[in-house]
Order: sequence, then C-alpha cells, then structure tokens
Amino acid sequence: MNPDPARLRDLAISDSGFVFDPFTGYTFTVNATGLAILQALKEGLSLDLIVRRLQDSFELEGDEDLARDVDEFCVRLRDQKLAR
Amino acid sequence: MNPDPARLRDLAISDSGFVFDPFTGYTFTVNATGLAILQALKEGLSLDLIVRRLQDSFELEGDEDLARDVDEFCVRLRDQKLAR
Amino acid sequence: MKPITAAVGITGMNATDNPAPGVAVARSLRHEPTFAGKLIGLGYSALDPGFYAEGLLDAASVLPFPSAGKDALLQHLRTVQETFGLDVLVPNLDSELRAILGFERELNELGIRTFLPSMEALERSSKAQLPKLAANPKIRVPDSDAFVTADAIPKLGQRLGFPLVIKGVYYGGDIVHTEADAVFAFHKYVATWGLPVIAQRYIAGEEYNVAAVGDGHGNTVGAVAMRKMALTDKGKGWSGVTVDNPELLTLAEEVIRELRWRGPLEVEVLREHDTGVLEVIEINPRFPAWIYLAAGAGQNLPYYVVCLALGLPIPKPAPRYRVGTLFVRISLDQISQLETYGQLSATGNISYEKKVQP
Amino acid sequence: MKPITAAVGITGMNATDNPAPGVAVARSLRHEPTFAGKLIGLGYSALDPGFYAEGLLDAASVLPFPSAGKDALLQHLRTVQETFGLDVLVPNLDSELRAILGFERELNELGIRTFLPSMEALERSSKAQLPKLAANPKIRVPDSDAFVTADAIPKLGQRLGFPLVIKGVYYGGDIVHTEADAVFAFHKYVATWGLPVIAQRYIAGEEYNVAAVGDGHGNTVGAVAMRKMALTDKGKGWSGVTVDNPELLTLAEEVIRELRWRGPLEVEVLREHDTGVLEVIEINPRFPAWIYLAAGAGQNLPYYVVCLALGLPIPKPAPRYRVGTLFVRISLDQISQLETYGQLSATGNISYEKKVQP
Repeated sequence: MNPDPARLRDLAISDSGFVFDPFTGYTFTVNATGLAILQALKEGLSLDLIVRRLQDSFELEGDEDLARDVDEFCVRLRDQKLAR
Repeated sequence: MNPDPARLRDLAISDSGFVFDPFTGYTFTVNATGLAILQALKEGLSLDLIVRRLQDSFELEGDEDLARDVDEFCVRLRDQKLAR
Repeated sequence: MKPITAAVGITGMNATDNPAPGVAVARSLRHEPTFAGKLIGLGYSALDPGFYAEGLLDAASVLPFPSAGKDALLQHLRTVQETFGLDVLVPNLDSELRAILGFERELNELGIRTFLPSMEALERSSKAQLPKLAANPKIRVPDSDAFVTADAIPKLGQRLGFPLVIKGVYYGGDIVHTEADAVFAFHKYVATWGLPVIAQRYIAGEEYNVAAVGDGHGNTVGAVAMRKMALTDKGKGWSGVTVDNPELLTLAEEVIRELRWRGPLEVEVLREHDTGVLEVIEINPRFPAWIYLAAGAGQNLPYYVVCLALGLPIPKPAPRYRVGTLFVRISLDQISQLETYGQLSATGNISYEKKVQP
Repeated sequence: MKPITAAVGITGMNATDNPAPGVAVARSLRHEPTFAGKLIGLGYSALDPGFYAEGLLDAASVLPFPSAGKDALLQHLRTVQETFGLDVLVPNLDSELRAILGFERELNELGIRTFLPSMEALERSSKAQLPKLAANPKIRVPDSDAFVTADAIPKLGQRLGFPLVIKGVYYGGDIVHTEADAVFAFHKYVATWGLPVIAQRYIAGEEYNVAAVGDGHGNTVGAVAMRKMALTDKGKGWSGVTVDNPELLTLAEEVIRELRWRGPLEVEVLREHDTGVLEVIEINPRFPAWIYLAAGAGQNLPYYVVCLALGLPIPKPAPRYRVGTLFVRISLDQISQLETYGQLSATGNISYEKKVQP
C-alpha cells in the first residue's frame, strides 16, 4: 500500500475517532485500533512498524487479528483515495 | 340564491377584501364591490336591495354591469358553500 | 404551577423535506413557560436536522435501526437514561410504536414514563383494520381492504371503483385511475413499507386533519382541527390554518372514545364535497408533523402528553385554540462546525450543555 | 466601513421542500454586521415561506407571474420602489433572469442597481450551450446535446451511451438507463420547463458545487466549494460541508474568466471516480439555495454582490472560508395569524415595520 502523505497530513482526526478529509469532504469513523494506525501513518511509519507499535499499545488476542485489522484498514484508506 | 346567514355571520372580512371562512378554512379575496355585497348579505339584505345600495355607493356605468357583478358574486358564494 | 424539570426523550428528529414530528414536539415543549425540563433528541442519523437546531435540545442520541431488534433499542434507551437522564419518552414514528409498546413495562420499571395507546387500540387504528370502526354508527369510514398480492386488484377495482386510493401500510397514498397504476403503486408500497397494502374507496372532498390526545378512558384531552393550504410536490402539507368545525372535533372525540385511545393521534378526515358528510380516511397513532401549530394556536397538546405521562394535572377542559392561526413551513440552513456531526457519528451521543470546567 | 443602508429586493422567497435561494440570500445579508439596509422579499405566492420568517424582511411583495410579461414585472418593481424603496435587485430564479436583463437599463434609470451577467454570458452558461465551453482546454464538459423531439433519443443514446442524464432546460435531471425511460423523462421536462431538453453523457463520480461571484472583467470575487452530505428523495442537497480542493476553485475561476461572468453563479462539478478529473456538468446563473453556508463559513458572497451593485469596495482577496463548515437544512413551522397572508393576498404588499402612529 502507498499512503498519500500529503492527504494523510491534512486529515482532521478527533479523539473520538471521527475523520474528515478536507480535500474530498469525506467523513468516516474509526475505532481505537484504526485511530492508532491512522496516526502512525501520518507519522510516516511503515506497516511493519505500525503492527509492532499496535502490539505494544493494545492487549491483543493474537497477531493474525492485528495484521488483518491493518489490512482491512488499508482497504478503507484506498476506498477513500487516501492510499493507492 | 339562499345565503347561509350563520355561515356569513362567522366570516372574517378585512378592509382590504380578504375573507376567511372559519368553518371550512377557505380564504378568498373580493374587490370593493364584492366587499359591499358581502357586508350587505351579512346584514340580511335582499339581492334587490343590495343592487340598489350599490347603485347609491358606487359610480357605475350601467345597471347591467352591476346586476352581473352581483350574480357572479353569488356563484362564488355558492362555490364556497356560503349559499345554496 | 410548579415547573416541570423532567428529562423528555423525543424521537423523530429528521425534520427534512418530509419531516417527522419530533422537532415540532420539542418546539412545543420549549414554547410552554412551565416546562423547564431537559429535551433529549432521538433519531436514526447523525445528520438529523433537529440535532443542529440551536437552543432546542439539551442532548441527542442516535438510536439503533429498528432492524437491530427491540432489545437493542431498549438497551440503548437505558444508556441514554444513564448518560443524560430520561423520565419520559415521546415516540413520534409509526414504525417505532410496536417495539416500544412491547417493552413499556420494562421502561416503567426503569422510571421512563410513556403515554401511549394499548396494543389493541393501535391495531384497531391501523389502515388494515380501519373499516371496522364504521361499526360505530357515529364514525363513517370509506370502504377499504388490505391485500397482499397484485392479483387482488381487479376485484378490488370492481368493488371500490376507480379512481382508487392505494396506501402503504405505514405511510403514503396514491390516487390511481387504472388497474395498471394500482399494480405499480402496490409494488412501490410493498418495496417501501412491506405488506399489506390498502385499497380505499376514493371520495371527492376536502381534507381536514385533527390532532388530538386521548386520556385512555375514552375522553379527549384536547383536539385541534386544521385545513392544509399548500402542499409540496409529494402532496404533504406545507402550510395550514386552524378551523372551527365542531363536527370535526366531535368525530375525533368519537374515535378516541371508541378506541379508548391513550396519547397522541391524528385523525385525517374527508368532508365529502357534495354532501358535507365527514369520513375518517386515516388514523395516525402519533402527533402529526404540523403539531407545533397546536401550541402556536394556544392548545399545547405535546405538553399535555408529557404532563399525563408524569401523572401531573392538565387544564380541563383544554383552552380553546385560536381559529385562523396559520402555519407556514420553511426550510432553513443551519450552520455547524464539524464537531457536532463528528461526535454523533463516532459516539452516537452528544450533550449540548456548556460544560463547566472543574 | 460605513454601514450599507440601501433597500435590497430579493426574489425567490419560496423556501419550501425544494427551496429557492432568496431566503438564504436575505439571511446572508442579515448576517453581515455592516449591512443595515432594508430587505424587500419578492415572490410569486402569498404563502411563500420567506414572507413569514420573523425578523428577516422589512417588506414583501407578490410579483406578477412571468406569463404576465416583462412589462408587468418592471411596472411592479417600480411600484415596489415607490412603496418601500428599492436600490438593489438580486434575482434568484433562473426563470426571471432573461426578463430582468431585458430591462436592466430601465432599472438603472430608476436607480435600481443589479449585478448580473451579460445576456451573452447567460446564453453561454445555459445547458444547451455548455459543451462549447470545452473549447477552453482548461474546462472539461461532458458531451451533451440539446434536443426537441423524442425521436432524437435513439441516436443520442448511441452517441452518449447509457446510462444517460436527461435534463430540463432550467431545472432537474434524471439518470435514465433505457430509451423508454429517456422518452418518459423528455416528456416530463417538456411539460415542466419546455424545450429544449438536454441529454448529457453520464459520468461516475462525486459531485461538488462551487458558489462564486465574478466581477464581469474575468476576475473571481470569491468562491466557496462544497460537497453534499445528505440528499432528499428528489436528489437535492439537504446537508453539505465546505471542502479545500484548490483545483475546484481554479476550475470555477476559469469558468468565470472564460465567460467574463458578472454576479453570482454556481458551478456543478463531477470529480470522476477513477481518474479524479473534474468536469463541469452545469452552471446555474444565480446563487445556489445553500448559499448561506458561504456566509456561515466566513465568505459572504451575497453581501459582496450587493456591495458591487452599489459600487462599494469589497475585500480583495475575499477572506478564506472555513473548511469543514457544515450546513444541515431543517424544516420548521412558522406560526402566523391570518393578517400577513390576508394582506399579501388582497393587496400583494406588506410592510413588517412597526408603524409609528402620528
């Protein structure tokens, strides 16, 4: 996945997980994991690093769920044209 | 024509010629002649008397126009179910 | 009279181009000088216009869709109560009523009061059951039938004649002039509201609407009669005026007596053009969207419902409403920053009260 | 800055379920601290909702229908000026523009200022002429054609493909998937708005709208871009949010430059889903109904138009608008006694100012 750093930087993200893309006007909500992924992407972290950071931050049942979460999230970003 | 005296009495008539029938909720507007006819009907005057009163009040071109005005007005009252 | 300080939950905040009654009910309560309670707006979308009406609500909550089941709704109302307080619930959508009647006891145990009809009265007021009301000789109802397949249309057309009125089970009605149009309308209403669909004899006349409240013992608490003056393209009233026709009010009272109706309702009446005879063409088991007109004309029916739910006294008889009071609906754009929408989208709840920093 | 005390006439007071922009324009002017002028609401029905908006207007007048001809309209505006004063006229309906441009000089002689496009620019912005704008390589327009008989549809379908967008000459547009649906839409729009009807190639994408004002010399005075967030059943925007897409604004500026547009306009743009390319699908020669959002977001375009009509300076460049500002439309019932409606019905004119008894 290729996130679009400029577009990601412009996103307005609230603590409650509400995201507004000022370029397209799209809005969407993310859960706590999604919020963490989004913030890490804004910082320019790689996907591997993001998964590792999430492992540290959340109490998780297993690696597979987390990798799937990140994958699913990337699909959503692509839908929103925030990544290619 | 048989005007309905109770219904006519209840009509709300403004000086500008706006008429509201509280029973049906119908509204309509009348010109100066119509206003005079309506007020005369509310007083219970006969059609003949009304025509005579109008002749006194307005500068008119001829009797025929006036009789026709009154007739036309009665048709409107029947449409509004204010007369039979 | 002591001011009411209860927290009132009001559904139907979608005051769109075809508005639900919730915003009008909320405005009616705000209109009343002795109401000092909290208003909790309830809706199904974070963009419901009522959520953005400045100064109207104290808090708002987005409800789970009816498809999530009534347990989810009850659980959500419990959360609303814990978060904002909830003493009275005034539902304003037909589609919510059955679910809420189904857990009325649970609500009562939680201290959430309602003032709603019995399930039996609700059934008897439905479009499918309406013709049976004519067993009461004081209530005339146009002949009608509920049907579940388009095959029934030719026979219904023969019996009731064309034009014919085809109605959805909850909302909507079309006047159709041919069997083909009736079939089209049937499929439209099945797709929107499900089965059954109702065919009603067409009556040429003038429509009047009565908003009223019953006490559940057969008495009418108050009633306001109105004639629509302007319609939208969809045929919905966009303007109307209160009228003084005692027969209309007597008819609404008779419907309330017959059904021992408890709570708000709207009786839609046709006055036959040639005879002046009044026929009940529909009963809506809730306030109409135009209910703010009642408060504006001096008879605040939503306020009485809240009083009755709380067991508080109401004026008997209700004050006479002012005849010739007009409502003219307007659409206005409310400006908001993204915060309200963002919080409602992400959390489903919002409090509009200014937070005092500790 | 000296406050403006001019009397401004604003048409399009029918803020119904499908609102005209007049009420939004009036609210924008009231929103501006330096506007201290009078607002004269102009409409075509005594029940136009704007006439009942408390505190919005100083006076109102019911205009003769367009069918009465442009002389009747000019004569009426003269009477409005004598009765209430009239320094500026802001028309807000497409259907009025040609008539008003036709007597712009007479208006000017009366001291009634306007700030409107040239007749040539108006023609070039029309749906029928729109594709020619694409001669400017910076403006992309979907292929389209105006047609006057249903016989043209098969060929148009072959050329432009299905689905196809069928549009009325002034308002409305349907996406049709078959020739039969196209024929149906053709007849619908002929019946409503007359000839021609426009067939436009369908583009899959996201719609954006830009409200803007041109100075008549090719420069853009201001421009606000918005994405609709909620639509009515009719497909009209009921909610929207300002966006920050420089390409959108550049495109609107290019349209204004190309047409040397003077006054307000709305550019409707589709952003193609796959490519992100922007295409102009429609130009409306007036403010959009959502224009109050511009004032709410900090760029009061209607106010600038009034300033320009009066020859007064405006901020250059216009202040940046706040991105992420939302509008959520609401329908509200305004209560009125019969007097306002009665006077508008009987005399066509009303002043809302409290009369001081001599």
